[in-house]
Amino acid sequence: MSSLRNVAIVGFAQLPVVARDLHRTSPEMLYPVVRQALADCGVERDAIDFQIAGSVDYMDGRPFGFVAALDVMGSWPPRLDLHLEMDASFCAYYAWLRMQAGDCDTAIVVGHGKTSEGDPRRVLNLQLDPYYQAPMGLDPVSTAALQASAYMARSGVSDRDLASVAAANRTAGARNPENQLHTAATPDELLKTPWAVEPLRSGYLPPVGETATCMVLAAEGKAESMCDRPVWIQGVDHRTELQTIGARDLTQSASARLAAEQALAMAGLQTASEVDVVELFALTPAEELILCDALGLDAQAARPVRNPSGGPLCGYPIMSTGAIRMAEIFRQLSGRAGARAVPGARRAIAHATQGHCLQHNIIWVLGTDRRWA
Amino acid sequence: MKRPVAVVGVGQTQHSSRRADVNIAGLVREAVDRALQDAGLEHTDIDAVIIGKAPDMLEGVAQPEQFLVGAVGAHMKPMLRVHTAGSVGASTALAAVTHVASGLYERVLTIAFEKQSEGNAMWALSPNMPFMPPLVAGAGGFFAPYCRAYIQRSGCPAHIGALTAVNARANAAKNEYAHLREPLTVEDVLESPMLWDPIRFGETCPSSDGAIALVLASEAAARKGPRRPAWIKSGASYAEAMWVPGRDQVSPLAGRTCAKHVYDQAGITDLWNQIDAAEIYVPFAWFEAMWLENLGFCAESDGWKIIERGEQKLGAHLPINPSGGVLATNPIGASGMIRFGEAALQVMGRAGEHQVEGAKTALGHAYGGGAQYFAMWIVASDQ
Amino acid sequence: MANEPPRDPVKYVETHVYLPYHYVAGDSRAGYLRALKDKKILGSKCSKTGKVFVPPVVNSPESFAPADELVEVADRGIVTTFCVVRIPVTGRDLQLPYVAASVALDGASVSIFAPIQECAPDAVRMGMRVEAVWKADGEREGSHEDILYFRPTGEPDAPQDSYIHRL
Amino acid sequence: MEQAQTMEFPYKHSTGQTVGRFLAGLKEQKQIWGQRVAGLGVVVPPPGYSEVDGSEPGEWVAVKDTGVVTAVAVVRDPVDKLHPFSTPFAYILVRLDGADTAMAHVVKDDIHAVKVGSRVAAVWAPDEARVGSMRDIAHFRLVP
Repeated sequence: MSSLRNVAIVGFAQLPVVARDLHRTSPEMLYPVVRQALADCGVERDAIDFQIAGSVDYMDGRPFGFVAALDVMGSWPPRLDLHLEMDASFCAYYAWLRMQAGDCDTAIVVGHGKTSEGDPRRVLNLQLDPYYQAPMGLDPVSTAALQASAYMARSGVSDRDLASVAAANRTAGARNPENQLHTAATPDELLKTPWAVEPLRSGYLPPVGETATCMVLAAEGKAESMCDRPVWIQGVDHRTELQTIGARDLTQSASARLAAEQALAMAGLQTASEVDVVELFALTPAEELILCDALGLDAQAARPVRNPSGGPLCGYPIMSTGAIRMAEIFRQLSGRAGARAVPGARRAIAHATQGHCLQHNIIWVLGTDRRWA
Repeated sequence: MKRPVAVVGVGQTQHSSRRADVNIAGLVREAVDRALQDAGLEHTDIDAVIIGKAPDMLEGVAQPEQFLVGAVGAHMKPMLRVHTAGSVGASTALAAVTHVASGLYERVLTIAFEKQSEGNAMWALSPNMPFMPPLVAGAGGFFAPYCRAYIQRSGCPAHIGALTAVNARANAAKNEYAHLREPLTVEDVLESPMLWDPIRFGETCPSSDGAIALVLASEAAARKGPRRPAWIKSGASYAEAMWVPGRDQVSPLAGRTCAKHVYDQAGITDLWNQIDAAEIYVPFAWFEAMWLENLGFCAESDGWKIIERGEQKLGAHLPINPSGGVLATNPIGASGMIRFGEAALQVMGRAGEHQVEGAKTALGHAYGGGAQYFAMWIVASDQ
Repeated sequence: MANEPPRDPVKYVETHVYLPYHYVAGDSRAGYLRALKDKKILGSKCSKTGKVFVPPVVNSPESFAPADELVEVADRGIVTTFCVVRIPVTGRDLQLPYVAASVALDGASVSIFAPIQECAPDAVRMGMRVEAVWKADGEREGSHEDILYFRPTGEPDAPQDSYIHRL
Repeated sequence: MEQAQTMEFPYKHSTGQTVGRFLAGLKEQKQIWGQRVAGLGVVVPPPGYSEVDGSEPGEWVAVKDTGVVTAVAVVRDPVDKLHPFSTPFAYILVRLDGADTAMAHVVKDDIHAVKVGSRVAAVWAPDEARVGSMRDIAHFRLVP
């Protein structure tokens, strides 16, 4: 790997994840977040070279939902801009790439979506091909349950194992004030929750939540003045795979595995177990275990610490959940994690996914030190 | 840009009001196959795929790039999906440029499409939303007042829209891929129904099914290709807020800012003489005069005079939309990338019957939202 | 048994998309709509520039500063530009042709969209002074439709310079 | 202040040659077809290209309407106007005999007995009810 530009996360702001904000529209939720993120970096809006937003029209329940967000992002005078129909974690990738191309030094990356206005199970059915899969009424909970079923059959993982993974997230999440779910739960409690779609219980699935997020990225030379402890991007890669769930081996995530290999190589690491913390965008305990396999992690090991934030199980705002994984790592590595700080954490992985059954995965390797001289 | 980037392959579909012969994947693959063939490449040569399209309500599939992963050869590759309203085709290509310019990718496939016949564009693009004033009548109803304001403040005569539309169709007749290729006369346009006064039916873009794909490559990869590439001299996409007091919707600041950015980066100082052809996004005929001013080809209020003098025709000083442009072909999400691809074909000398003789430098342009999103690139035959 | 599927394909897969949404107005927009019931048009004032946005917004898109002070603006103003709609719109029930205008209310820094009536479409002019025609007392329900339309006031037209750059 | 509003539209998705002929096979022949694809084997249902590398598919291959379940998800609370049944049912991935990939479909009866590895068979919709859609196979049933 030739030398790249060192780029850091220097700021992040979000609203606490809630089931439904009755008082604000999606752009109105975003405005204070952009202000806060910039204020935390000690810069005015004009200090930012590039802006990028992630949202989905079908989640917004209207075409061009992202256009209204321009008005709350400080888009005057006109700004270099892009919008992706993707989670903000993927938007951050593009902003990072733009810095590699030398086209900007600073960027804001926002994610917004008023998840509570629509019905994600219906909306995400429409992600499936309209000829074979969508007409069957498949929704993301059902496809996740199919994946869990295939994984359990192959691996021997039990219902109780899934409950344990979910409980670990819930227990960690109780210490995170930004979460929608704040109550710890034990495996026994979760085992008593009703089936959502068997083999997944309601206690293994996140409630629908909403928020707005803004991340600030800055290249070396700018980052240092914007943050006391910038968290540096040491490696990143993302990969997608074919959609048809019956044509994939659902018991593993080939795209996550490849993305992890590439990102680790960029970071100069041999294995994911060399990091201290991992934040996984897993919507079910089965997905979390499949991702552990893809990363080559022992799911039973104490290190790296997995999902100290509580993970998506404690808050799943669509379009921001991936960005929040990065945010948690930023907090962990920059001394902002408070009571849930992982001792001695210097390097970590943040993951995000989109699509049914972990179709598209991005892996970030982040650290307290610059990667390139 | 950190390093040079070139267009090494261009492929587009036959555009028409209803491509019932193919499904969404088939439409996209028609463009992709042609672009790869044009570049002398196969799917396995491509490092990443960047897809763009306008609102997903047009086809009724949410984030359709996810089901299209297999169709476009993106399995196990990075893929991004761009959406910047009407400008999306152009901003998608620019996102692909970033990939190559970063030094991390050698060959990137970028695709934009729309299959509007699967649904209803008017319904999809201007739904009646709760708590919103229920008045905007589609894109035409939104933009017509700004055309009127342009006419009033520039003194633009009433037949300029018709002259623009007639020229677009005359050019489209020479473009084998265009949707509307039948010639029009000024009388035809002036006698066509008034839809959103001052916009007549004949001054309005069609609703099309279509797709386009481009292959972008690094210098080293481009030099290995079978053909002379188009070199991307500069590119940028800007956006501005909607409700800015005094915002000039007739000549938006984002458009002027974006134009200055791409001219400066490409070293263009004498626009009128250095640009040999321009493909600009004109969904309603009046916008051609408006954008000529916004892009700086002439002084404010003089855009219509270029059209009245016929200087925008093929064979004249500054051919505008030699392909026929959006007025002849409008698969919304693809239209911006078609502008970019057509600009590239001009400087590659491969635009066929609508080739501008000796074109060395060309501008591609698109806009979207409430005239808030602008995306442009300058391509040239010489590196 | 056939050795391939029928030559003649099934042409279409029909999908009836059905997506219920529960939209939130936001307190800012809700306050605006409720005030219409009292024949009041509210705007919000930018804390930095003093410019007034109608309907109210949480921040000035221009200055990026909060705009949380509510102020009342007049129910009359200037037609800054317009179009005459002569084709039906899917899902809308409006008599054709109708005039859709941008109206800059007195006291507001941006325009609102509104229909113009009690005036032939051909007689509508940029710069024309207009006033709101409200639904009768007791019939207003706190929605955009509480203003039925705008109509000419008969006052002299505003000079072009006063509106041409605030469409 | 809140307001409910439903986004509703009848889309007509053109099928193209491969999808259209596959669906015609269901409708007219009660036959399930796959296509041979390099690297994947016999793909059912066939999209008309290799999802692995974008290449063109090979010949049509008839497969059986019986197969083995590779994944199962039991839906106890069906969602109105989304799911195919209003009473509990199971989604399955079924690898049909003669196919190398699995197809997403449903089991309507004995849903708690369906396991990964179970054998199932298609139950076809009656002639007059087959319109050229995945639902021309009404559901799958367990076979001993």
